[in-house]
Amino acid sequence: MTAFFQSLGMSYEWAWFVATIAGILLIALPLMLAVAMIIYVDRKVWAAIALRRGPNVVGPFGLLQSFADGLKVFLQETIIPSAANKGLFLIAPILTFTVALLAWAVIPFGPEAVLADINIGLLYVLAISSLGVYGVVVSGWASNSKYPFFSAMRAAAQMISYEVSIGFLLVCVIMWAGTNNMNGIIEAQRGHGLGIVNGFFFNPLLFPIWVMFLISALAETARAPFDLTEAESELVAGYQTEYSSMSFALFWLGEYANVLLMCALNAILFFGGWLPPLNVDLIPWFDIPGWIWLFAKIFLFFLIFSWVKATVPRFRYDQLMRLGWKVFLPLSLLFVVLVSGWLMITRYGVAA
Amino acid sequence: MDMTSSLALVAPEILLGLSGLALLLIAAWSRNAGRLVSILAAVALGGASFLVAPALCGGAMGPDTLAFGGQFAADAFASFAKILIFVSAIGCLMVAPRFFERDGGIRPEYPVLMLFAALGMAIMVSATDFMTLYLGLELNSLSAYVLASFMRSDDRSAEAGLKYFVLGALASGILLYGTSLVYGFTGTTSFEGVRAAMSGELSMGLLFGLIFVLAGLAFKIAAVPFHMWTPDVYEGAPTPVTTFFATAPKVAAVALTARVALDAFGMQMDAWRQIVIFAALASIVVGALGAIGQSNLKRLLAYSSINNVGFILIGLAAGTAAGVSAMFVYLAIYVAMSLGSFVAVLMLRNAQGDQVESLGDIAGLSSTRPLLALCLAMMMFSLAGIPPLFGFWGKFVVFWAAVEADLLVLAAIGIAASVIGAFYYIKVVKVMYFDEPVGVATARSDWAHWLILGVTTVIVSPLGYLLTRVLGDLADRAAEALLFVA
Amino acid sequence: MIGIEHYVVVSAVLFVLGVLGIFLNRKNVIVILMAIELILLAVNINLVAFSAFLGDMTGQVFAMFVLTVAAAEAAIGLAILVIYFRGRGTIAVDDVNRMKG
Amino acid sequence: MGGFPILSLMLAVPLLAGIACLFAEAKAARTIALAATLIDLALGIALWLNFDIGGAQWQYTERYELFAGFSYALGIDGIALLLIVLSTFLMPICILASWEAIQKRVGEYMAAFLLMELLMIGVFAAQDLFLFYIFFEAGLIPMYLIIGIWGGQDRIYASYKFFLYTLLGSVLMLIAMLWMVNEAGTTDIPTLMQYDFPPGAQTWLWLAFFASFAVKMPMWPVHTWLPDAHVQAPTAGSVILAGVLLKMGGYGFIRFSLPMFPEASAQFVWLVWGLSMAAVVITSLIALVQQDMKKLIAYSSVAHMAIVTVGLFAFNVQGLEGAMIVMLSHGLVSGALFLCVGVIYDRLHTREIDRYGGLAINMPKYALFFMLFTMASIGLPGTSGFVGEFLSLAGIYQANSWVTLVCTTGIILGAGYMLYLYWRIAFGVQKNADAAAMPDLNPREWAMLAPIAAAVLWMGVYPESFLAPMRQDIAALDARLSRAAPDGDAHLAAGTPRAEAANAVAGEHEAGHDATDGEAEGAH
Amino acid sequence: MVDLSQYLPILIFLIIALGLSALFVFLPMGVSRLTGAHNPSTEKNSEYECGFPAFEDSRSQFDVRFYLVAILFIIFDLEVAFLFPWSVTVFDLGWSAWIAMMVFLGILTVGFIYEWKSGALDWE
Repeated sequence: MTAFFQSLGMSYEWAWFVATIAGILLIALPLMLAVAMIIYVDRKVWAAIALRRGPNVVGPFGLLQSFADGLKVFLQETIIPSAANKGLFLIAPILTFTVALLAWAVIPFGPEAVLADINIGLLYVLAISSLGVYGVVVSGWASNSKYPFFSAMRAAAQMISYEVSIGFLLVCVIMWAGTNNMNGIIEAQRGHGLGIVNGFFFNPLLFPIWVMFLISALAETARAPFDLTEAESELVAGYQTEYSSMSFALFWLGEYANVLLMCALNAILFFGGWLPPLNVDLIPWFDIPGWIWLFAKIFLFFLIFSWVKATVPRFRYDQLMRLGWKVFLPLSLLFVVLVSGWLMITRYGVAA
Repeated sequence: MDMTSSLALVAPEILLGLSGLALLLIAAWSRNAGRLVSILAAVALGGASFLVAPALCGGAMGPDTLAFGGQFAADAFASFAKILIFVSAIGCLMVAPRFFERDGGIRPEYPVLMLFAALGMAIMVSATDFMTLYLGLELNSLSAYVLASFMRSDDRSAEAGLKYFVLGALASGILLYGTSLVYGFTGTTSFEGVRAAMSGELSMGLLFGLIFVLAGLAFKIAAVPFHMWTPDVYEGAPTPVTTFFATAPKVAAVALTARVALDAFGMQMDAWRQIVIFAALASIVVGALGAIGQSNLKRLLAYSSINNVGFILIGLAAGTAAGVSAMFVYLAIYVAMSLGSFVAVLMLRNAQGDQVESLGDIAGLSSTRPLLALCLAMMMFSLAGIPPLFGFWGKFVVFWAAVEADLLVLAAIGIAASVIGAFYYIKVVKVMYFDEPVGVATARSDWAHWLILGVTTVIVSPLGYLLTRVLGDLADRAAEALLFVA
Repeated sequence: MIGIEHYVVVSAVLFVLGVLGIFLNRKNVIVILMAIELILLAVNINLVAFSAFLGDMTGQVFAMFVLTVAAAEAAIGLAILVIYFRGRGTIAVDDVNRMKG
Repeated sequence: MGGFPILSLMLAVPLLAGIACLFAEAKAARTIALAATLIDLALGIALWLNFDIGGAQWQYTERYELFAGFSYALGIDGIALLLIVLSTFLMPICILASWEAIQKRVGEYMAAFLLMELLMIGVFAAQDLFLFYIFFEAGLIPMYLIIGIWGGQDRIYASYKFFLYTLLGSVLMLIAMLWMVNEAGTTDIPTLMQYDFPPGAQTWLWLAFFASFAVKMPMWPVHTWLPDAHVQAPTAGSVILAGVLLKMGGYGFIRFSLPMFPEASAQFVWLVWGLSMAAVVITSLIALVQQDMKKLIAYSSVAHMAIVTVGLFAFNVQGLEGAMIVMLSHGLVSGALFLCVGVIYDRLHTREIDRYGGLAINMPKYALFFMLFTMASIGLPGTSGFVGEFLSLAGIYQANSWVTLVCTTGIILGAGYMLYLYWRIAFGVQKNADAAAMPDLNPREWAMLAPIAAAVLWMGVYPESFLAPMRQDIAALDARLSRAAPDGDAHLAAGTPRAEAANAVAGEHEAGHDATDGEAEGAH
Repeated sequence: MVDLSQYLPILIFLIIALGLSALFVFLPMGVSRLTGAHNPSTEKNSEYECGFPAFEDSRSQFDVRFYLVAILFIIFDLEVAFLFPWSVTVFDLGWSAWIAMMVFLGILTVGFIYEWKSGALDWE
């Protein structure tokens, strides 16, 4: 893109700058759009499984429902509870949303289509997504109300619990790929399965890891069946209880952006990212742009997320914790040992 | 140096680490295996001492003792300190079960934490690299923080733990900051490299680094002006833990300080000597003055330990082999004295079996429990440095070393200040012997307590002088090993 | 251009802030824990900056160790604080005064 | 000399007996203690009898190298011999004195006393500098306990004062010792006695030793612990304190300050003289107004000790011999006086002089003994006191007549307060019925007082038996001192104390000549 | 020094994202004032309760187990931090590096087992 702007007669620095801004907007704005649409999809899937019709009034098939909702909250009054810490109260949604956007900076949409092709991309994603806890905790604290507070505590505990096993799982992937760079990880999956399948999921050692990652991703984003942070029957609306207007919407935007991010990570880490599913040029699908493959995979995973949300009953908190600490953690630790041991034998050789 | 020989050199540490882990598992499975785990931990510590002993007796020194590319030295110096540490840890393990009896028995975590603390200290005294130093220090400190707040139901214990933690962490931070400066201005963290880089003029940054490192270490050994945590922590922590704090970590921190000062900073002795001298004198005076008004025995002994650290530092200030050797002799005697006096405090229980630790409670102890009073009195006189008790010998060698190193004034002030110290030591004796009996501390004591008190009393008694030759020999070897590079 | 001295200054400022945070703070023990973390971060900045400046990896390795230990320290600090709070019902700094003398 | 380690045996006997006493019942403890002290006395006498007068300077030497240049070295010369004999002589008497007076914790009491004996003998017999220090310093512990546990009303204050005063003094000495050993490279006392320390260093070394010995002695103005300690200590404690412990200071001067630092000693002669003169006059005056018997005797001790110091610092044979005899005599006499106080204290439990009176009526034998000791204290010819004081004053007269004048005043005052004391107690009317009803001496008290009386008279009548063993040693000391001895003024017209002349250390030969001249003329 | 130019876009992204989020928060506040939707009242501004005024401070004590989780997280997350650099370099360093990490993990596992057995992982 830099070259394009340079051809318009800009100096390299300016061209780079404009190209970067453009790239950022090209990520951020469609992302928001995607979030809006994905909320719609969510509701539709949910309704379909419940044998309902879902949103169907605003626009054709109710497609504009999310935008109508958006406009509504935009025009609402922003209520700041008098007991709240005003500054923190307003910072919390900003933090949540910023962090949710920021993780996308290293997601590759194609071989070259990545905003910041840093060599520790996965680590960056992990770091940024960890920051998401702050938005939640700050909102819960700043509201100075019981339900948000408890919800925030729960959310924080839940997120960090699963982050541990996610970390271990990612280490396995990184070892197999031999790099932290997102594009490197994708490239490593090319023809991984018998030279045919593009994706780590085909690997018998990595498949269980993918399963765990998927479940952890659900927990990490507090999606059902792990949505204890906003269990209506117990905590009203969770940490967002006191929020209204766009501040409220930002949490939703951020949350869905995170869901999408997790879907994208699933796609990138285990299903070959922007690579086509098979490494065989049966039909000329290598000509299809990478981002289409990626989006398709993301969408697929989102459908899975939606499906799970609609069908699986909510866990109890102790079950959630037990799953995280007593099942996933030891298992993922075990897999680190297995994967690294296997790789040492195959790559480095037994002969020390 | 290949891996195998490195591993052989750290065999005692490996033994401690493995047994610590194994005992942790036992602790996990059996909540009331406290006694068993204690015994096993003591055995492990004994085994580690046994493994360490050859290096000391053989006077190991030089490059052959360096493990892991010069990050760890298993020389005679370290061995001497380690043996002291392990032995005092064993002592503190032996006295604990009885103490915790009233809280439903000793929890098995206690010996495990002791093991890890001992392991940390072993690493500390062997460290020849700031990284190793830091790791050992922290392993020890972290275990110690937990030990200090080990009595969960006791407010004072929790408060002691909190205070110890906050100030200990601050000390680590200061030490670390100094280390980072030293690293930045010398480009290395190994003592050898730092020593080589420090041979010239001292740059400002390096001076700051040196001061910060010493300040952090001063915290750990509770030298004035970084002593303020000591009385509270000693008072609040459970008495066996206090016993531990007063003995093993002190040895480790002093040995570490000696190594850092004489090895890493050995080329800049002029720069740190004044600091050490100041700390020594201030510790002696503050320790002595602070103890005078105390009515809690543990607190009093805490100030006494500050006071003693001052004397030990005089040996360091001498900066000679004799000084280091004297330091070690003093440390060994000090360990015996503190072990003995704290165990004596541990043995003070009232009829209900509760610990008593205030000065008023031991009034007239000499008529209610004459033998205990006699032992404690000997400890006190020994701490005061009155001949013919063995404590005198420690002070004596330290001052002798100082005089030999032309630090006559320092020695003079130090000795004169020791008289202030004598005041509160004999106060304890006075309370026990001259005051009317109140008969509070009447409960019988455990055999383990008697054993340790008996052994330490014999060491402290004039019979201890029989040890001087062997003690002096070993300390000389240790000092030689330390100054081998110098 | 930002040179090594800038990093050192920043780290020094953080360090001083941390130390002051410990000694001047009269409110909450948690703040002290944070101040301690601040000190360790200052150290890490120093180590990493020096490491990059010297082209020597030791500093970064050291920084990793410092991070680990800092975490362990924070964990233990929190645990002790919890015990303390259970017993006393407060974590105000001024209330940490059961022992005097 | 080798042979039988009699000195070690003398140390071992009280040690073993002391340990035995700790575990023994009251009655058994008394017996054990008495037996042990008697054995030691027998050994002490054997020591004296076998002492080869005019033989080697150091006899009965034992030496075992221990560690770090440290050795267990024992050995005595005539000076030490006499002091050891004095100690062993007083010990059984002390035990007897405590026979009934001490009722609580007898075992520990006896153990403490036996430990004291061990340490006293050790101090006098040690030939290693640090061994000496250990014995010297260790004496604090049993004495602290004796005063603190078995003492009177204010025993705690007194014991603290005693402990800290003496400790402070002796730690300063320790520093000096460390320096000396470092400089001379040996801890052997006989060697050190011949070692010439640089005069500059001698100054502060001397001061450091002085700090210790002056407190122990005690010299004015650091004597204030003594009256307190005496008053509060039990009778036997007082006896030991006055009889032996004070002598340690004097012994220290003879053994260390004078031979090791002759130049510094000469330099500070004015200080010692000044303090001694002050002590003699002031404490004598204080003694005059005392209402407490023990305090009175305690102050008299200070005055007597001042005579010792002037004698020592007269730098001639008469002075040194006199000082030694005064020490021995005072050891006996003041001990005996304290015993006399103890005898009536046991009966009436008060030391207030006014409560007594006319004891000569109901306790004639007691009064007789008391009078003998009073006279000895005053220095009546025929008693030990006379010999010592006469020699000391004769010695100091060669050095400085003004000092002699002042010190003689002290003797007159001494006569005043002692006679006044005796008058108030033994003569006059019997004011109090209970005092009048007190029985006379019992056999135990006889056994205590009679030997001392005999010794006092013996020393007074035939001092040669005491002078002979130490003559050679005194001569050696005098020879060593001669190079630094200040000019005597006895034959000069100008009588002002020549402080400035004394300060300026003269060349060795000149000084030596002067001293010899002075002596020669004095003999005329 | 390390080449940080690849991180510059991230910085710019951060600024834009912050600006965007802030806009979303503050713009409606302004708009609501213009449209008249801004109409606070005491009732509206009180925190959410079930129809009662709050009995106690909402930031009162909460379960200590949350602390426990936080503490455990710190420990294990740091372990992961060690694993990341190790995971890409272990194949260059060979078996000793692998064994070293296994020792580390082993120690950690012992700690983990201890936590498990002592009930630190039980939420009930």
